[in-house]
Amino acid sequence: MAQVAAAEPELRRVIGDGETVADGEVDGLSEADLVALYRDLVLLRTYDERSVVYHRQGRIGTYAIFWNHEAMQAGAAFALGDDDWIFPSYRESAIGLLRGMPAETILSWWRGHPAGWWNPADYNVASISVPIATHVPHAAGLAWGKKLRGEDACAIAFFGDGATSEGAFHEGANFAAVMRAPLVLLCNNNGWAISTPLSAQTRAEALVDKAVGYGMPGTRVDGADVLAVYEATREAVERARGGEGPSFIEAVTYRTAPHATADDPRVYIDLERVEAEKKRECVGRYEGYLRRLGVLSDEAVEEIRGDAADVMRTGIGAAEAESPADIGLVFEHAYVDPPPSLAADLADLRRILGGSSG
Amino acid sequence: MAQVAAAEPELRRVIGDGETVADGEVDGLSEADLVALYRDLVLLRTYDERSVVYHRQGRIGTYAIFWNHEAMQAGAAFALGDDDWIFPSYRESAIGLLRGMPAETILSWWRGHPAGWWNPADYNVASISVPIATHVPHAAGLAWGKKLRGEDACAIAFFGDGATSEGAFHEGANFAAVMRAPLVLLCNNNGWAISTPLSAQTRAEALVDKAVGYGMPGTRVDGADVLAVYEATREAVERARGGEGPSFIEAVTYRTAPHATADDPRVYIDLERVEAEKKRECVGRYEGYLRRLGVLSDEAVEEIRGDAADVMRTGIGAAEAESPADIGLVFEHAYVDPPPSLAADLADLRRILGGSSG
Amino acid sequence: MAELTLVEAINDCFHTELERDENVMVLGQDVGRAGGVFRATAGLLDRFGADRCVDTPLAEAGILGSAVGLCMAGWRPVCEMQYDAFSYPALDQLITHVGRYHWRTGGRMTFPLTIRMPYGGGVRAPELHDDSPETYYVHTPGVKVAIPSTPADAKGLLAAAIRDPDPVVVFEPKLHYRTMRGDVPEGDYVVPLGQARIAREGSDLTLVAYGSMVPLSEQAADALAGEASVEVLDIRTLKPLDEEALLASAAKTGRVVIVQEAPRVAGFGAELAAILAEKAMLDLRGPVVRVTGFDVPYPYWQIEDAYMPSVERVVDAARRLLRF
Amino acid sequence: MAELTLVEAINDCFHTELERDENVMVLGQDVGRAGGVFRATAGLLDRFGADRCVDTPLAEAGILGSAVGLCMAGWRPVCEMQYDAFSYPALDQLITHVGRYHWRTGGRMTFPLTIRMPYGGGVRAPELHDDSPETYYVHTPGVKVAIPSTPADAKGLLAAAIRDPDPVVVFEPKLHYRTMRGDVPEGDYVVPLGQARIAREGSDLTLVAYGSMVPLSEQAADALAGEASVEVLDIRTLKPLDEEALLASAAKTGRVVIVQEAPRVAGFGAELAAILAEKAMLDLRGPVVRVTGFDVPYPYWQIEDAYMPSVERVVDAARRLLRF
Ligand SMILES: Cc1ncc(C[n+]2csc(CCOP(=O)(O)OP(=O)(O)O)c2C)c(N)n1
Ligand SMILES: Cc1ncc(C[n+]2csc(CCOP(=O)(O)OP(=O)(O)O)c2C)c(N)n1
Ligand SMILES: [Mg+2]
Ligand SMILES: [Mg+2]
Repeated sequence: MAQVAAAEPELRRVIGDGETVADGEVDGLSEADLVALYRDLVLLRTYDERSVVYHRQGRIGTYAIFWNHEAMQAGAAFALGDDDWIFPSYRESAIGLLRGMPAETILSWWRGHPAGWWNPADYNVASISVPIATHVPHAAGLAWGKKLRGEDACAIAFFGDGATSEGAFHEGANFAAVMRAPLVLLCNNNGWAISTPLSAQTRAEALVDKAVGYGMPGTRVDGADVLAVYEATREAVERARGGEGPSFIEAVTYRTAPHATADDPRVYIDLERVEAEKKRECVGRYEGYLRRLGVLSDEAVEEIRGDAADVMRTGIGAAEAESPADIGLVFEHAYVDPPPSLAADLADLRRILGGSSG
Repeated sequence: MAQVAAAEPELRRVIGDGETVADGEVDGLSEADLVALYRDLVLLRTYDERSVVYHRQGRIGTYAIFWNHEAMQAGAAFALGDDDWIFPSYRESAIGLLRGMPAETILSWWRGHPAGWWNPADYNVASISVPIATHVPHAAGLAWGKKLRGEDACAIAFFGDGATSEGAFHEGANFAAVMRAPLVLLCNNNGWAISTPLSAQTRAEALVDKAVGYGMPGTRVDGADVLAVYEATREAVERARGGEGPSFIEAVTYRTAPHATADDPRVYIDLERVEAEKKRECVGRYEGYLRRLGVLSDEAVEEIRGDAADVMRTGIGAAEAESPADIGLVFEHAYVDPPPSLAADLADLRRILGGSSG
Repeated sequence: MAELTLVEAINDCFHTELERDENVMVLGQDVGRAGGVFRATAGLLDRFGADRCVDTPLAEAGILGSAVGLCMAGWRPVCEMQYDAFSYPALDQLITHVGRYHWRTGGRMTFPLTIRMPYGGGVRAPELHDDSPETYYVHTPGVKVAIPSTPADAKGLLAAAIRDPDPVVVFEPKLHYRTMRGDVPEGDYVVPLGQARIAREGSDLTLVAYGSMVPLSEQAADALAGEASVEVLDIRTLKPLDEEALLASAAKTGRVVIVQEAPRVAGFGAELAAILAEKAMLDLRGPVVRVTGFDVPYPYWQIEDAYMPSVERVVDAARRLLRF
Repeated sequence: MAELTLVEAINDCFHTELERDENVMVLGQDVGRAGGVFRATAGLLDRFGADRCVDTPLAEAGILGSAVGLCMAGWRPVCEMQYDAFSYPALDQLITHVGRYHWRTGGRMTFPLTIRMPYGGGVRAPELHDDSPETYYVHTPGVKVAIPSTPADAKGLLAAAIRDPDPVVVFEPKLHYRTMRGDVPEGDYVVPLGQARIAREGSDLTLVAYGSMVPLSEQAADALAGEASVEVLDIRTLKPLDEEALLASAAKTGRVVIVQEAPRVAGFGAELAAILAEKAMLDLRGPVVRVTGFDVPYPYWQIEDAYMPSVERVVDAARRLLRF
């Protein structure tokens, strides 16, 4: 039987290693753009590192670490216009920062406070999807719906390697293809779904091989190379806007951190590989690239880091200053127009908590 | 972006057209085998044609016609051993005939009579799957389970072109691949899911393109060419038994009949195409092939058709002779060890139907 | 007024609602070219175009999931599930997203989508074409549920569902799609959610029902005519529930039989009984009795009549209660 | 006897059952290498090998669907759903196949599979880690449902589920996985399905509960100590239900408060109330009261305590009933 050839086994890369592999470049990016992209990376990195600390300090709850995933998030987001929609999973919880969302909002989400609620339309960033892959059909529907309205916007959905095993991924991808929805499917292949390695998730040689089954183009990029991700996303966005439908991007990286703060990967992961990957981590790689290009000074780095640290300081301060959520919120927003029983339940609860029992 | 090349756009064929295209052959098949295969085809064809008549006569209920699908059913089944399991959809309702299941059983199924129940282990034929694609994970699980036990058996799952859009297909196919389950995925691509054409089902150039995404080989055959289907299945079965895991076969045919007896395709189908396809229908094509080979006489044809007619006469007679099902069956078999409330409910129902009201 | 079958009334509703609001669109399997396997969406493709009446791939979670996204793009999608039991692949989207997304945005974004499907048995069909799955839906926070029992309500409740700002699920009694005819107001017509209907007035006993159990209950009321004055209360919307109407009827008659086609355990009839047990205790002159489908898979159609609540079973329950 | 936490008791059960019957196998996300995210399956991969403790792809319908096939090949698969709300993608397999396949073979083939999952709230987790989905399961014909409330029952009911010839779903109160310790019999230990447990004897009022609502009800009983003698009935198996125990306790005390964490509408508490309304009318000295989660999405964790049934709410309901 014929085995269909796998797509692009090679990873697309732009950033070199400063030694044997030469740096490439992406046309159309000004020096200011390049620095702005660095700023995004640093903001995400800072968010992530501070969050782990905040978690240890008991200031936020369980947190899904995204260290070494910043390049795919920032690179992809940079290729979008403000009208384009982002559908994050929990792994991209802080991507709203790149759209002007206050850190407080995201920190509140992880603090289990309703101040973590936002209106997706305010930032064109959908709510964080906790159940794996279930947001892929949403992104397909939004992109399709925008197209039906004659709007120019497209959408991007982020999901993991494990997510590709879910029926929801499959149905969403196929819907997008059939409707020629302007959608970018960005698969964060970090090699692990909690403790499950990619080899126990699929027998495909590469996840990008799934694209052909949906009749959409696929590309495989180094997910720790922010410029490669940017470029691939830009191409996919151009296709989408051109009416050619969705594309699949497999961004390959490696999960160097625990799945989340509650996880202990030592029982399943190869720690040597983790150490090696940490050395190739995405923010440092881009910083090296910019320095080799000569567009990033020590002062600029310091300023950018300082700004990011400020964002986080302000964010956690604001999150902690939120007044405790009123229990009335338990009953609000379940419906626009709620069944009358909810108001009765709330009144009853207030009576009991007020101490006037029975 | 790189578009992955589609697999085998050509359909594999063995049977010629008696004129410009020469007949091929499949090695390893004796003359007796070839005639036995013909017998299977005629049995299925007779079942189908008689069922439509029985339906019009009000002797069976709604019925899913499989005219021109016989080649893929008989061809694939012929490549299996008796220990191998078949997972049919409603479109392969009568495939049990090829495993010695009485026509009465299947007719009873369509008559809504519990005599249509069978023990899958008696024939290694699973129950008919009514909900689309949901049996694909069952087939994957059975095949995997047999392998875990060190048994040699493999499984085949039949499903339609529409079924490939369902999450259940995706999850089942991926499971089979990951577990290296000895499974053959046989996609009956008849071009339609009720009124929905393939072009509204997928943007893939061919359904077989999905195989690569699961890391399994795929092949595309003419589904009305019983020998091509047989050969492709035999190869897939060999792979499965050899421990190499599942394969995907796209068998391409065309639905020349209504979806089911309740359907009126005139509102959506291209009737000229239907007429053209009817001329190329699978049983006649194979009969022509055998006649050109000189292994099928008029007498043999007559005898085979007569035998099949007998099977159906006996079957409908037996189905109609079934005594009406006792209402006790409503409560039986829901559980091996039922909650006590079921017996109480039955007693109550008998009391009421017995007329001793209140 | 026009005399229409139940499914014609649904079709009429669609024509009215798609005309009325250009954001309403219909999607599902075979809803376009074929006009729906029951022809509920007939004529929409021709009249409103392929953008607003969409034949989708065969993927229920894809249908409902993309409808969530369509809402985010400003549409009011109406999703058809081809049959009751084929809606189950979409339950995950229903429970994790459809019922929660508005909440998840702190009430800032609305998801005015409708899910509708033919439901129920008695139609001599192969397995999985006969389920009454309303419990799965009504137990799910954030969604509303309506079940009409007449052609006029089929139109009016569907219109209410389409116009409602919240997700609403409408179950349509397929048994009566073509066999029940009735007067249906033309044009704009809405039956507000949350209002039960007294299908028949009575004073001795109340039969509480919805969907296809309403005409059955009316037959049972007829059968009891000489013995008792039987009220039939058509619940119409399971959520929001018209609890007042339920309690008022219970207070009036003091005797309640609940008729439900779905399996008994934790069916919606249990909720109705529980409300009565909590709030009508002093009004009741006897136990709250449920006549329901049984806790078994819906049977093969030759014996389905034994599964379905029947006039005999309802009458039996009513008589026993009257003599209590 | 060993003193174990609730999750240790489950792990102990697995070791015993996999040792006892070589057809038992475990499958799910992260059950192997990691031993489960709560470590319920710790040690099984090493001890019984990768064929009998399988890390699956991330696909719940694939897990449950392939378990159906595994049964057909003679296995007794035990499927882990990683969290309550992540079991929803498998509901379609549950309703269309797990609950019907035995029936569909005319009782000739058995499907002795087990589904287990951590359920319930109070653990300060992000959304969808807190659901109490038992209604979806218990309403489904053909499946049984058990919910333990103690370490010993967690072991014994899981063992019963694994050995049962029918599909059984076991919900494990994750809130008490590590916080509750108790004596657990070593080795072979089965708590038969269908037998409720009187967690505490009393004569004035019965609190009916299951899972994590049982210890809560015991606290409420403590709080009421000076005022009334409160019985706490632990339902243990929702299907088959020990109706006798329920009715007996209702007959004894005449007052029943049902405590349920899941949303109220058509929750299992409604079924319990409906049974009482039908069969215990003459025994009851007051309404049947339900204290439940609310009909809203499970809230963000900073306000989750207001959602969960609390000692205050149970005490309030009990007091009102006692004064009725
Ligand atoms: C439907 C569903 N099933 C299970 C889970 C539990 N879970 C949370 S994260 C995770 C692994 C996801 O892996 P992957 O898709 O590779 O994304 P990553 O976490 O690596 O970014 C699992 C199983 C879930 N959130 N949703
Ligand atoms: C889950 C589910 N959704 C919808 C249906 C209703 N339905 C029955 S057959 C059919 C079309 C199936 O098309 P395809 O998979 O191509 O198989 P074919 O009928 O052509 O053999 C549909 C939508 C179903 N049976 N199951
Ligand atoms: Mg991953
Ligand atoms: Mg087809």
